[in-house]
Amino acid sequence: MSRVLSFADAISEATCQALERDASVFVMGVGVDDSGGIFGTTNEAYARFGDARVFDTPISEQLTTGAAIGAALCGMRPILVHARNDFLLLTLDQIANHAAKWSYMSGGRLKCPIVIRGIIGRGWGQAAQHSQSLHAVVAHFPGLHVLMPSCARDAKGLLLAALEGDTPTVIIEHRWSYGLREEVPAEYFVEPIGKARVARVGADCTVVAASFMVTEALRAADQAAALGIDLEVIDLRTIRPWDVETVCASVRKTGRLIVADPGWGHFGLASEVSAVVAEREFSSLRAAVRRIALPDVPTPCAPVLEAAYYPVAADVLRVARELCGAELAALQSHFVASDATANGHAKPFAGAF
Amino acid sequence: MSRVLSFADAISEATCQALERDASVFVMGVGVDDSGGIFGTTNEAYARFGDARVFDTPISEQLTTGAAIGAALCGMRPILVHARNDFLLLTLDQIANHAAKWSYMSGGRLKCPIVIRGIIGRGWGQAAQHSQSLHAVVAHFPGLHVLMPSCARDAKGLLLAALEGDTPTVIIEHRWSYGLREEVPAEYFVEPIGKARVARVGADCTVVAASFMVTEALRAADQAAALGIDLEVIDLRTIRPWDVETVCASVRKTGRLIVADPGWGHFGLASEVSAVVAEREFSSLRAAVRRIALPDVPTPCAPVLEAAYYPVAADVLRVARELCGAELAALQSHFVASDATANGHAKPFAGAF
Amino acid sequence: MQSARTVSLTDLYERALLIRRAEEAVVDQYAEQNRLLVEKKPLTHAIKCPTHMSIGQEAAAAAIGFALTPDDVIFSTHRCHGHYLGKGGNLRAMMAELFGKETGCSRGKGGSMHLVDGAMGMLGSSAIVAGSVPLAVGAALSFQLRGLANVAMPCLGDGAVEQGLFTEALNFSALRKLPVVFLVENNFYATLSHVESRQTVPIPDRGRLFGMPSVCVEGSNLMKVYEAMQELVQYARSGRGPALLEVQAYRWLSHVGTEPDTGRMRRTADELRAWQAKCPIDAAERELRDRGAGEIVESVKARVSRDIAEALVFAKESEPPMVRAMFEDLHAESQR
Amino acid sequence: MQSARTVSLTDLYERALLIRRAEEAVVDQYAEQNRLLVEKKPLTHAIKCPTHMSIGQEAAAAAIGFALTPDDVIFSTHRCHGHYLGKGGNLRAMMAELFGKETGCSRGKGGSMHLVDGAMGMLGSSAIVAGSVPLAVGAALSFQLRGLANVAMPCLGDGAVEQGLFTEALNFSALRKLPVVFLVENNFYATLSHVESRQTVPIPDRGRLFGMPSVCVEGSNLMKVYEAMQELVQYARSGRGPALLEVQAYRWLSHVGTEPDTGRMRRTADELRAWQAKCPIDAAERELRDRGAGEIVESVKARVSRDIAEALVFAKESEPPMVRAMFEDLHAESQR
Ligand SMILES: Cc1ncc(C[n+]2csc(CCOP(=O)(O)OP(=O)(O)O)c2C)c(N)n1
Ligand SMILES: Cc1ncc(C[n+]2csc(CCOP(=O)(O)OP(=O)(O)O)c2C)c(N)n1
Ligand SMILES: [Mg+2]
Ligand SMILES: [Mg+2]
Repeated sequence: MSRVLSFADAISEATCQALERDASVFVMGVGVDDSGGIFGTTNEAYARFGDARVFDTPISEQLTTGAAIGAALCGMRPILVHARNDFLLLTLDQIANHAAKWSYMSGGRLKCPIVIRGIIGRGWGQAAQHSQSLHAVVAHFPGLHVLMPSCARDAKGLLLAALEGDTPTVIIEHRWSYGLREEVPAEYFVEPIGKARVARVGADCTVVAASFMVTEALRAADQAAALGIDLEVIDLRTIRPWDVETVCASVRKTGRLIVADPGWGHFGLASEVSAVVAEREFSSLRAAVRRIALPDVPTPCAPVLEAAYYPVAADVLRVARELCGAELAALQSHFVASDATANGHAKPFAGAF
Repeated sequence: MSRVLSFADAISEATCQALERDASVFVMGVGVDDSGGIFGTTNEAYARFGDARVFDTPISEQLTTGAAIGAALCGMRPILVHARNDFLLLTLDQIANHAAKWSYMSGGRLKCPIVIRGIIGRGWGQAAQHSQSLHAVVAHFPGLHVLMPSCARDAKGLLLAALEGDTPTVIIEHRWSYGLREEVPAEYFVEPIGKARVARVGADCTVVAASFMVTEALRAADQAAALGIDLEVIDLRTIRPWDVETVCASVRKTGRLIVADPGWGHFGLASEVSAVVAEREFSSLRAAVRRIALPDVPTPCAPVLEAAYYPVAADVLRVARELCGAELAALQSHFVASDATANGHAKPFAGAF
Repeated sequence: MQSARTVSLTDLYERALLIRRAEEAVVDQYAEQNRLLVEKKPLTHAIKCPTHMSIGQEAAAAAIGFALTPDDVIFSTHRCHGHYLGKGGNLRAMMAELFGKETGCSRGKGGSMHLVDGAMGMLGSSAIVAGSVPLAVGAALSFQLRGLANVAMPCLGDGAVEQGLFTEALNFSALRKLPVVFLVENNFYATLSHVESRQTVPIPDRGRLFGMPSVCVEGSNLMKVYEAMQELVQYARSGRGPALLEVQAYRWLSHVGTEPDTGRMRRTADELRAWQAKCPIDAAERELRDRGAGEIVESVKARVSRDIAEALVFAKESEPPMVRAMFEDLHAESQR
Repeated sequence: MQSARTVSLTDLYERALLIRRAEEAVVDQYAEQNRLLVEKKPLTHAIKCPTHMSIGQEAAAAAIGFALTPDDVIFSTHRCHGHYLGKGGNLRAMMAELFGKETGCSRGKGGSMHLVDGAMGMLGSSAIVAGSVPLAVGAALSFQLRGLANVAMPCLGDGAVEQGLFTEALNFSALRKLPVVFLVENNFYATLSHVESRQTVPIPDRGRLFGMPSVCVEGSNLMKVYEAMQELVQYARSGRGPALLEVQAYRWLSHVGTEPDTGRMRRTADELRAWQAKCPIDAAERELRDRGAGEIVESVKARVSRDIAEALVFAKESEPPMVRAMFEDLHAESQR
């Protein structure tokens, strides 16, 4: 059975199903028992399983990360939640020097099946410290899985897959995906880790995107189609390991590649995908790979700056047009900079946060 | 005046000259007052300036990083030293969420001229937590400068440049560079930040390298020359911002590019350089850019594994040969895996580090 | 700035009232914005950033500007309006910052959570819990290294105490006898989580462990908070080392935003009422009137209202930054 | 494994002696290697990893295996030989690990600083100071969540106390009454830096602040250390919450490597001599002999020497890993 569910509700449902099936799963983090429930993803679990299985923690992220690791080494499967992925930077020593390496350093004798969820904030002037997309930083480290679901179905299926696996996993969710709704199977299911999803089949140009940039890319593809450009949109879903085969197969077909990354460009996902594809598919590429990423500055607060900061569908379309050489003059005016209302939020932000 | 100095001595000399010239400079970190003096880089400073200017700290890296930032905001120019750059992961919140963003978030009203030195360990089974090269992680963040000197002259000139500038700077030094010796000006001087150095002029293929991989690349270039392949070796020196112009100019000349990175490949320096060059010089490139980086696993301890782990000159040469299509069969045997003795150490490691 | 010795209740009252009224203006502005949104009217000149109000907690903030000199420095948190104004930060520049204007104290780059006034020794705020605590320690270190008799004050909430970084800061400051006064504002909650569910130790005991004078006062009497702070600041300034001040006061509104959150989790109406009855500003006003200073109260109120009204006009009339400003200020080239 | 109640001095002596002799074998091996290096002879079967010796500090490590059950877990640091052997870790697998062999306890991947023996509840070591402390807290959390009566023990040095993470661990364990016994081995130095130049607070006071029983013993009497540990372990096991044990003992050799470092910085020959006079192993041997158990002492010595000799042979004769093993074990597929 399958019903329409929001991204947030899909995470909530997956969490409850995991807690139900597997006594070793538990949820912890700052505010997971809060009536806000981490934007509606943990409150049902808290209501149903109580604070024996879903509990608030002190604001000691380094400790709670290490505690999740230690519990996992003893057979538990913790879900550690951060309301912003920016807080991962406090815990990177535990994630990268410990969780990522514990299995390897023990010669495979120990395993550390932790799942860490961190949310990308965006909009309403959250500014530099609450709106980063830090997937590239985490994905640099062998020993981790890094997931970025872009739709409700994957939000559920990937969380459940992470909880089944034995590899420490960081899931980075985009706050603006939370309101996206689609059919999601009601029953327990897993999506494969390491497998990209062809979100839209196309012939002219491949757009590899992750997280909320998939939403922007699909919107761009709609507009491009109306103008005779047929974009293939690939949702990476897993950032480490990322699905080189699916991407390369697409590029062999289209000969063109755009990578749309919700994070910074330098040392980021767009560079990584571009470099690997250019190395593997040098002869298939008809033009240089193009990267779309954040401007190389922290997130500014002022509304005018924030609006200009984020790449949107129009940027994907502009680059696609340049790549495909089509004549699409005066197109930009069809688009306005995305705002919260346009992007999956049930209602406009009317206040802080 | 200029004398032959080791890389370590060049750092030591720069530190002393900075302390002498500028009352706002001070040095702190775990063990900087130790008779080992962070592999000989801080003991002269400690001996000359005492613990008013050069002082040991508790093992509280997060605090000392933040304290360096706070002192810098009040007009000081701290040098914070970590004996291993792996410890930076403990402090990334302070580096990336604070130092990197403080100027921007204050609309340019405040500045934060800190210098953080971290050393890459290698060899003698230091294993996974003491031998990473974490430049890519730090370099992801706008607001920072990230430097990786590969030779004694730059070790001095770049440290002094970092101390003159107003941007928070992370300098990542390679332990195996410490014994490298060359002519270094005795007087105070600065090397430009953001400017690569053409370490060897060549026509057939560009090798962009950083840190100790420059040493390997130069060694490879010697061997290649003997075989009629003319490698141009570019020492990036600055990782953020890196010198796109110099690299692209070289690629326009040679049409081929190898990037040799002392860190991991995924989301790393090699991918970054490859992506940007492939985007900018698509039509100049005669073949796909090739990346040389660490295998995608943590550093193993056992000698046989450690020896196999690190890419060396032979790897650069092999890739150059593949790229240039030359006939160089049976060449590999000229090379043995680099070991400590071969790589700039005055004497072989005879014991624990 | 008033010398520390001669501060009067009127001074403290005026500073606290300024903070209260400034935040009330933000509350009103948000109400207005929400009305426009409901009516689907455009939002010109809106505050579009997360605002963490300190209404109810003004006592500590008001004391800061009198216990410290302009050369002393403070660092703050997400909840920084009070500390900024308390330290003497420019009101207009703050309002302009909230409205995202070029004239904002951070040129619109930082917003409500990142107020800065370098001239007044307000060296910035971090939205990472405890993130700015070590910065204050570093400022104190710089004073010590330079032989300056200044004091650095990290302003932090009860939640920040749980970050190990806070203890690292206590140890390092105690070890080096740094001139730091840790100001911990305990409003009993981190978001909706009560301090008792997060900590087992009275906060001053943390400071005492490291041998520093550590005092707890209730934030319901402006003068008492000032006196406690003043004493600890003098202690730190004299070179005897760090000190810790816990000020207990209740946040009347929700963690973030401008509405109350009474009724959520453990936050009862009774709890709010009990603290509102202890409002430090009302108490000061009563005391001043009892002393026969009713006229002064009125003139203070009028001045504060006028200043805030002017600041709002200034903020609204100021220009937003040009888009190209997005690429400026990363490397402090525009240092002033 | 001996039940806690019936542990004898002989047991403790044997375990301590095993640790001592094992590390002395490492010292000898290094001496031999250095000799070969000087003679420019090839190093086959060499220890090529940084070794942090605990000679002089064996008392706490020896107690671990008797105060804890095999189902209890420990986590350790860069200086983990003693903890590994103390907990009952496999000697041959440890020696093979030091020699970088496939038969090593970590298949040669970890080396001296990353010893693991899952079966004996030694769940690994971190070379990041304080890095494994939260892991032990998490293990205790897992016991609590599952209703198991086990105890987790993080072994840490005095230096780790300075990491804020340690205080986060104290607070969280106290808050949740977790079955953790923090074992802080204070050898007065972090590398060459004396504890007095890094901390201002007696270590047990850190635990006491959080309401946990916190005891300091000198590591010169095996039985006393065992008894103190045993009592705190029982406390934690009974569900009353965490406890802290400081064991003071001197590291005879240098921070890393196998030579003494006497004469460097504050480390005087007098200091070393004073502690050597309090050697816990010598004391135990004397006491056993005084009790007329001289023969037992001899048989223990013989057994330990034989075990170590065999382990060395095993380690040297074992095969190194195949190069392709480099790519294995990243994701624990080879879970045993
Ligand atoms: C490291 C970190 N963790 C979590 C958060 C989310 N957060 C923002 S404010 C806050 C509560 C802080 O409580 P407290 O320190 O008492 O300050 P108050 O809000 O009460 O003024 C939390 C958990 C954060 N900003 N930073
Ligand atoms: C986070 C971190 N900082 C610094 C180091 C370098 N280091 C290794 S061991 C050590 C001293 C540790 O002292 P202590 O905790 O007392 O343990 P001991 O060596 O005395 O057993 C230091 C500073 C490290 N490994 N990790
Ligand atoms: Mg609070
Ligand atoms: Mg020690």
